[in-house]
Amino acid sequence: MLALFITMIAGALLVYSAEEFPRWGDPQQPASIHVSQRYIEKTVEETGVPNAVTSVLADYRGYDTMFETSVIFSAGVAVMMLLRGMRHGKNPR
Amino acid sequence: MVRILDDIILDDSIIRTCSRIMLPFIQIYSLYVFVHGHSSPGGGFQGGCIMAASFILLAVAFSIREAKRRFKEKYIVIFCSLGVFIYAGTGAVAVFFSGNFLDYSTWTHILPTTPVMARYYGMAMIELGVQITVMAVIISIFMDLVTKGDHGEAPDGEDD
Amino acid sequence: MTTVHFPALIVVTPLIASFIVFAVGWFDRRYCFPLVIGALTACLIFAAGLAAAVLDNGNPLHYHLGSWPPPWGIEYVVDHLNVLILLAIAVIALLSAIYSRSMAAREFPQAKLPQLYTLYLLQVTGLFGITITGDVFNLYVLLEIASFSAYAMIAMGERGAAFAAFRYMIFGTIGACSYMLGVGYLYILTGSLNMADLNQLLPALYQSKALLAGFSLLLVGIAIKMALFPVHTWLPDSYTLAPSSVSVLLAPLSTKVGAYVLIRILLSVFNAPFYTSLYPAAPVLGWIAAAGVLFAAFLAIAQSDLKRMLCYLIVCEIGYIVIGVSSSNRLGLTGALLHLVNDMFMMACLFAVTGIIYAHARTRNIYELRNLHRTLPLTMAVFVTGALAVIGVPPLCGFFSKWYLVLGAIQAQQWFFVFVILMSSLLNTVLFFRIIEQVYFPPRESIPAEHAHHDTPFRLDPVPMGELIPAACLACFLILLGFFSNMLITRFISRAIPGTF
Amino acid sequence: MIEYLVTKHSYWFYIILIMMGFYGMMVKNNLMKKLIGMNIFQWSIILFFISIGAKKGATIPIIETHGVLNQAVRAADYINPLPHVLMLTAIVVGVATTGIALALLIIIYQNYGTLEEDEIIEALKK
Repeated sequence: MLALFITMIAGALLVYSAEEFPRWGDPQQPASIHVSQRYIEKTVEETGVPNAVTSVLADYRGYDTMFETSVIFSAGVAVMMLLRGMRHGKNPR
Repeated sequence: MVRILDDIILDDSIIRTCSRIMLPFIQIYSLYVFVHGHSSPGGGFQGGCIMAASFILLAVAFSIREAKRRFKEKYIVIFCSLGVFIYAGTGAVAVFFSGNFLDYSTWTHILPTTPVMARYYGMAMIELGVQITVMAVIISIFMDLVTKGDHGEAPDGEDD
Repeated sequence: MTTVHFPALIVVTPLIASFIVFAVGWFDRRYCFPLVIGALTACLIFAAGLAAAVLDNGNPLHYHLGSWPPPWGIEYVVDHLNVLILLAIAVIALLSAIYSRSMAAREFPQAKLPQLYTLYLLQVTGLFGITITGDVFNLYVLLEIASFSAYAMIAMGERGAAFAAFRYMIFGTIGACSYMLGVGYLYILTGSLNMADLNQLLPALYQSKALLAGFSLLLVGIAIKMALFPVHTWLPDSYTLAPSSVSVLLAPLSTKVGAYVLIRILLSVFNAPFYTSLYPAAPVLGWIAAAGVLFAAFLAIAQSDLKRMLCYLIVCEIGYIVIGVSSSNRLGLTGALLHLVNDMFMMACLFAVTGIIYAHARTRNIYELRNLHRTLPLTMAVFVTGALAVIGVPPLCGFFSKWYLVLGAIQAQQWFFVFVILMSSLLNTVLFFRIIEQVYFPPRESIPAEHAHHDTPFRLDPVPMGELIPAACLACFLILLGFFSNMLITRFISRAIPGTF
Repeated sequence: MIEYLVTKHSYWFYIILIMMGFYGMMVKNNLMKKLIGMNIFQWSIILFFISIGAKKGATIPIIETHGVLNQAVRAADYINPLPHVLMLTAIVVGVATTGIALALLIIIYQNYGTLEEDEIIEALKK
């Protein structure tokens, strides 16, 4: 019961604070004005790639994607380390 | 508990023939998605996932041993680190040519193109690296989770 | 090569080294360890180069990834604040790598060493990246890299480590997701992800409720990563059951980097009046931290397991740092930053000694450590140095940071915080002298006969050199930090705190 | 209130999902159900980010070049690509978290024979 109560309180607080967000799909909301206009207008001119998502993904914020690939690489290494050799009794206790 | 590796051989030929027909097309579609990342929704991650899905279909339809025969443990490890190495290497080459890290326009020293097209090809290299890594990692996680890790193919065996 | 590329290289070298170690390790395990040491020494050189560069040209270094200007591309900012922490991480990562060589060989099966070293390097990459990045979302991705390698390395520990790692994962994911939600709230209100850019755009929005919700979500996320008092329950189980070669790297660094993220968010993204006068966030944080300090100090005394006691001590130290931050004046912040760096070395030293004791005496129970100083003289000497540093005895580094914390609390008229800091120092004293008394002054009859006459020749500890030397180096660092703390403050910390304080 | 509910439906919708995931994580005793709750928690944040990028009357962010770029590109015609990039990262992080969590669950099941949290805590106490 306590957990349900906590969740309700947190949900109410979030809904109360979400009132100030811009309306859904509003073309003048700050997120659509401030940074992303350059991505859309200049992507073909600066990177030659018509797909704006790929150009932002690999070029403007390519560093994020490098660490993203490293995240999935670390997950692969972690699963390999945890589960290899499970049968021969050397599994972690 | 059923030994996963030498599991019961499914003899329903319907699933096998269907998957045998579908597999090449799935893999070609995965390459299509990867290559058309620049001009249509797609790219390294989606292509890698579809390629991994084709191997998982192989493992489900036939058997783990069959899938393992086609994509050995050794290649999983090499492809895992190769893909991310390509990504970081492309960035490091930019530093080598005294541009900032991950600045592909410095690739004009190698590729005889304009800085803009150098970025285009730089991104293609990035997508290639991502495709290889995502494919190898998802296959590796799937194989480990399913067989609980007794591939038995570590070079020096597990018994030391 | 000039130091212009060092900000990127310090993060990328351990990343590339981890790929090479993973691939090479599959074929021939002998090359793993030299590669790890090579990568970490390169990072140490890069960190030293960055420190020199920041010191002589005074203002922070900006590095644009992919040569895109900041609000569009990702930017690295190296200023006086994170250069100090980069150096500390580089030194501790190198020493704990050397320390963990023979210990990991005992704790892990041979076939899993390359994977362990890969995750070790990824963890170091995450820590470096979190410290140096100037982009809010990039910080989330690096937080995840550091956490994933921590989950996997902890799960390889003793009985029950997998369950502790799973609980740590649930907590860590809630923390990381609430941090990302906070970033989403900031992004939807301002449209930018760069810290400096956010700092310009946010003041216009200080009245809005949504920004307050975003700020509190960020704080909750960072508090979980930092193991602040009410959400610290994941820390004692996971770091106690982790293998000792791993806990030497994780315990001192990952919570302190979380504390650094809190300071970075409070200093570089939000301005002081927002969280002091407009909304009383700083005093509330201070009260939570004060309660945490007392709670953790009492719980640390209640433990009989040496390592679990140190884990509660980490929660206590994090409480000190947050008290220093919450007093939000120049003295308090100096104390918090100095304590952050000092505590990294103190905890690294103590966890290294705990690992050696556990490896040698096969026990961590405090009451079974009798007469350990006869068999492990140097190790116990290092333990006493670390203990005195944590308590805050003048020549060692702990004293100076607590001194500034108390001054900051006095200046901020927070008398309860002053009481809490002094009271918990007293509790720490009780904590450590209880152990020192067990070891050095056991009851008369328990002294073994052959040690009765005191002419036994001094024999060095029967511990491999690879473990003893790093522990001794860490103890020397504690003393060095104590002597040079004034230089650290004048050259680094005083310029790291913005003028508004 | 009605105006708020109608125009900003994406926000209270993601809040409902987040609270479902959060409740599931806190209350469920079985570790696998806790993991499912964690996944709901992560994916609702992805929904929130994607709803930021939407623009009324705009198409997917692939700029029609059809050969030569004849007129200037108007940003209002294309939706905001940045949240989609950020969420690709969040999806990959979600996949990696689930992968490692499943590996941990296999180890826990291997060692304790159960996934119920209280039974594991009893087994640990012994």
